[in-house]
Amino acid sequence: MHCSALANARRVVIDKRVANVVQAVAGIGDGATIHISGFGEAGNPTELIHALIDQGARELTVVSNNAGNGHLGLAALLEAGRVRKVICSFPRSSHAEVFIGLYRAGKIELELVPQGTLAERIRAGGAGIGAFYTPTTVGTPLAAGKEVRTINGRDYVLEYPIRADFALVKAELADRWGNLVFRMAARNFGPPMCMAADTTIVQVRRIVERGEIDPEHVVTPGIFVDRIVEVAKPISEVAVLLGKASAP
Amino acid sequence: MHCSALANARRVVIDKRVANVVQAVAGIGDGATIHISGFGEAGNPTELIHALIDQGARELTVVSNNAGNGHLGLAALLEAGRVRKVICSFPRSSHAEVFIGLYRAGKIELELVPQGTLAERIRAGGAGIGAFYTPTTVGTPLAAGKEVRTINGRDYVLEYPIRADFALVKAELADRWGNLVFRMAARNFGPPMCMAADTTIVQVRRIVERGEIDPEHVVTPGIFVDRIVEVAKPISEVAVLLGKASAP
Amino acid sequence: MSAPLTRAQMAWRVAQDIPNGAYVNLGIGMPEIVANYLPPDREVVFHCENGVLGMGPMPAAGKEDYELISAGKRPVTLVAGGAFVHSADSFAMIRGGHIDICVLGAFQVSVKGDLANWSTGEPDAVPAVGGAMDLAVGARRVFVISEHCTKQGAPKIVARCSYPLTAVGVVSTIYTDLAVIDVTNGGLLVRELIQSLDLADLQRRTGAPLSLARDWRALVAPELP
Amino acid sequence: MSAPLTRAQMAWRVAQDIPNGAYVNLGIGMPEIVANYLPPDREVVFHCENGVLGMGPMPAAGKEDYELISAGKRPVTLVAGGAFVHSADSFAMIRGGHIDICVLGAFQVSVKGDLANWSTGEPDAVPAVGGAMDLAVGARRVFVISEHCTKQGAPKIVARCSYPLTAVGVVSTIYTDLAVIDVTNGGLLVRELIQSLDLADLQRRTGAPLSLARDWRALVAPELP
Repeated sequence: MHCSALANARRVVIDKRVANVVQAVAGIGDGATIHISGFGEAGNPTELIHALIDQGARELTVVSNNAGNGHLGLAALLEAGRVRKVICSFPRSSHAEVFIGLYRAGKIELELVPQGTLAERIRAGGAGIGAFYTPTTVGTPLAAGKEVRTINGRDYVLEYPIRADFALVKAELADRWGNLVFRMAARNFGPPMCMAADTTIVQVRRIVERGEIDPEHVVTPGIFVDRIVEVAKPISEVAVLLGKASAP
Repeated sequence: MHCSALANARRVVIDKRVANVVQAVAGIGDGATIHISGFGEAGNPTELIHALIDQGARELTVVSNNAGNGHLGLAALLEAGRVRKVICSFPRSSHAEVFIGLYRAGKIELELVPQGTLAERIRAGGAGIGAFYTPTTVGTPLAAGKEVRTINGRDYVLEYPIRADFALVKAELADRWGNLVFRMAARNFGPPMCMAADTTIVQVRRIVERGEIDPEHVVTPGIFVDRIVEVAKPISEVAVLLGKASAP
Repeated sequence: MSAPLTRAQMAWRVAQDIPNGAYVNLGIGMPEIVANYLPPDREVVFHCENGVLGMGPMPAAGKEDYELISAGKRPVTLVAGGAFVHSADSFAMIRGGHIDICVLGAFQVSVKGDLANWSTGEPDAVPAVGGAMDLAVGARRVFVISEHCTKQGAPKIVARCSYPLTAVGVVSTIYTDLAVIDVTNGGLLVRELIQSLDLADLQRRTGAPLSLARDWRALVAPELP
Repeated sequence: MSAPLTRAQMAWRVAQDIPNGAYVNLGIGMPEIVANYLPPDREVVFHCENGVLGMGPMPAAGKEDYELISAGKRPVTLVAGGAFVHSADSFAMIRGGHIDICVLGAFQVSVKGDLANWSTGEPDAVPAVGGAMDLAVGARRVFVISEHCTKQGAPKIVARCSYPLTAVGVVSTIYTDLAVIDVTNGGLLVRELIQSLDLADLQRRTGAPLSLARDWRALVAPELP
């Protein structure tokens, strides 16, 4: 705030493309908090996660709706022992055996957050909201220890924002300014997560020319995006789970 | 909550079209709180407002970013003496003489809300948030009497949602389910206001067939919309102000 | 007919109470099949909390797209007039009271409408809640669809839930294989009952006091595959 | 050259400090003309709080569209790569710290970076704040552009603002017709000064203590129409 030296501005030139997933995940340090988009098998940035496994960062805190499927993507990151804590709403999916094993062995910490509260806490982190009151969890074990306030006769629980050092997100198209569109239900946590990280890294099926995405159709404007990388044919986790494709 | 009588469900058939602006504003009662979209001259539902003037409701509370321009739309509603209170961020526009006259004469109440807090309070009203903490207004006269809380070393002011009985909104296209797209900067307060009213009434330039709006491009889904009316050639307030068109 | 309803018949019965024009969220499991029994003249919009508004039927075999899935993570389709939104907006719909009806399964429902459906509280269970708590507090009406008793014969409708709560005082109506019961300020009101039981029979299978609605009817459902 | 800067020159000076790639919001009035003086090799994205990201230059005469306006309600254009968002999302950008630089006018700036720019507090004034308070607290850096003194010659840079505050401790740098001054934890630091004044001259026109940066430079600007 109190410095006019402008050389270290976050964005030097507005070309957010990087050449490959290795460059995309550069700089993620041990102990980082990372948003990972996706719901079930839709919207998971699997190639970015595998690049992160190769990159080697440890002691991560991962914020994601689920806790991985099979042995790919987030499940593989967990299996590699890189994650200290998971903040999620539903870690007990049908193919969540990696997380479940680690959890039962006491090798991973879990913060369970209702899905809507998770989405809103992430949005709050991106929107500069200091905290908010939600009716969700009132009277349940998940409100234990939290401030409850009665507003207009209804009880609400106080919840705080969740920001991350990095967001790993999958989208459909991007231009070099980082404008994004998503595809169907793969949109899910991508847009709020893009808003709520110091560095937002997005893999997209295709990078298009600036101006090709209609300004009325942009879902996540480039202001929320730092790095984009093209992964033309991302792996389908479900195809691997169903035995229709093999893991990378 | 405790009744299985289903006859009085809010939406009986999903055809939200009404024939004209008179039907669109039916049922707005004295004392109602009304969201009115628009910023400057972009996005004002001028034809709906004039129908409301003809309809006759009084003692209204109006929530809108500005407080009317010239003698049209919201300014005309104010001039007709129908509005008890305005909740807005910038009532002192270059053509706001009607509001300014009423305010100086002590004939209208003003709640001044910073524009971002106004948008967020409306969104909170639509999203079921009980209250939220914002850094805006800390240390200023607009925080007077409000709760301040320090969160992670930063001060925030507690703000409450703003819901309305009715929202009057202008959009570009709608289908019969009420899905909306907007046009350029006329989008502004429309989407959050659609979410935050018991009855949301939208005028659009054109009603299209269901399915014509790409599901990826819908800005406000029909779930937030109750009535739509086609106004093919809405008046341009600025054209009237500039003397290029005449008032209705 | 007098036997307890099958799961398909329970889903059918719930479907009859979904009015034209409703925005409806169907929970994972038995609630999902409610969509199959919607009367064909009804226009209802199904919401999935992962951001699908206007969920349509399952795709034809071979046409599955795993980027178009339900909250239960099954491939679905989108109807004309549907829309995709992100998770924060999807839960704004839920928490903001825009979903008219949510149909949820239950481990227990209390006489006050408390719902327990996310955890049996076993110490070694991996906790998982998903969107259940948001749906339970946010939907205008919460319909519970559930067998009347557990497999062991214990009542699921109880004076006070022993399992961890999902939400407090939210359930509107309980649809079981034996009865349709409204949760009212005056207690549990039986609106429909299968013909082979009387109220005393139902009361013996229920952990909280029941009363019979003055206009109660027989709970009947068509034969369904 | 040694005269005080013209308004165009002040805007030019601010423009030089906007780095490539910045997301920038220009307040209403003098800040708006900063865009005219951006070096042509810079790619900067201008944000308007009414939901325009990627504001371009004014349209050609006759091409105005009053649904594409700036926060100052003037017709503008959109550059390739721009986007439209609604007001809640637009202020999420602002409040969430996504705007790198906001340029605002000022009635007063205090030695601690407090800003007063929305109200003179006169009893009969119609209060209006718009987006100023959100921008002042939300932007990563707040640049103030303002004449050094009022028309009556009173200092606008003061020990403590007497006008109602817009925000507390937010101003990074003050660009006046006489100097460029950083607001630092150690006080007001003069980084540039027009050649016809020395620090003592500037101090006489300023209501709070100034110190001169070790690497201070002459404030010079090209002749501009």
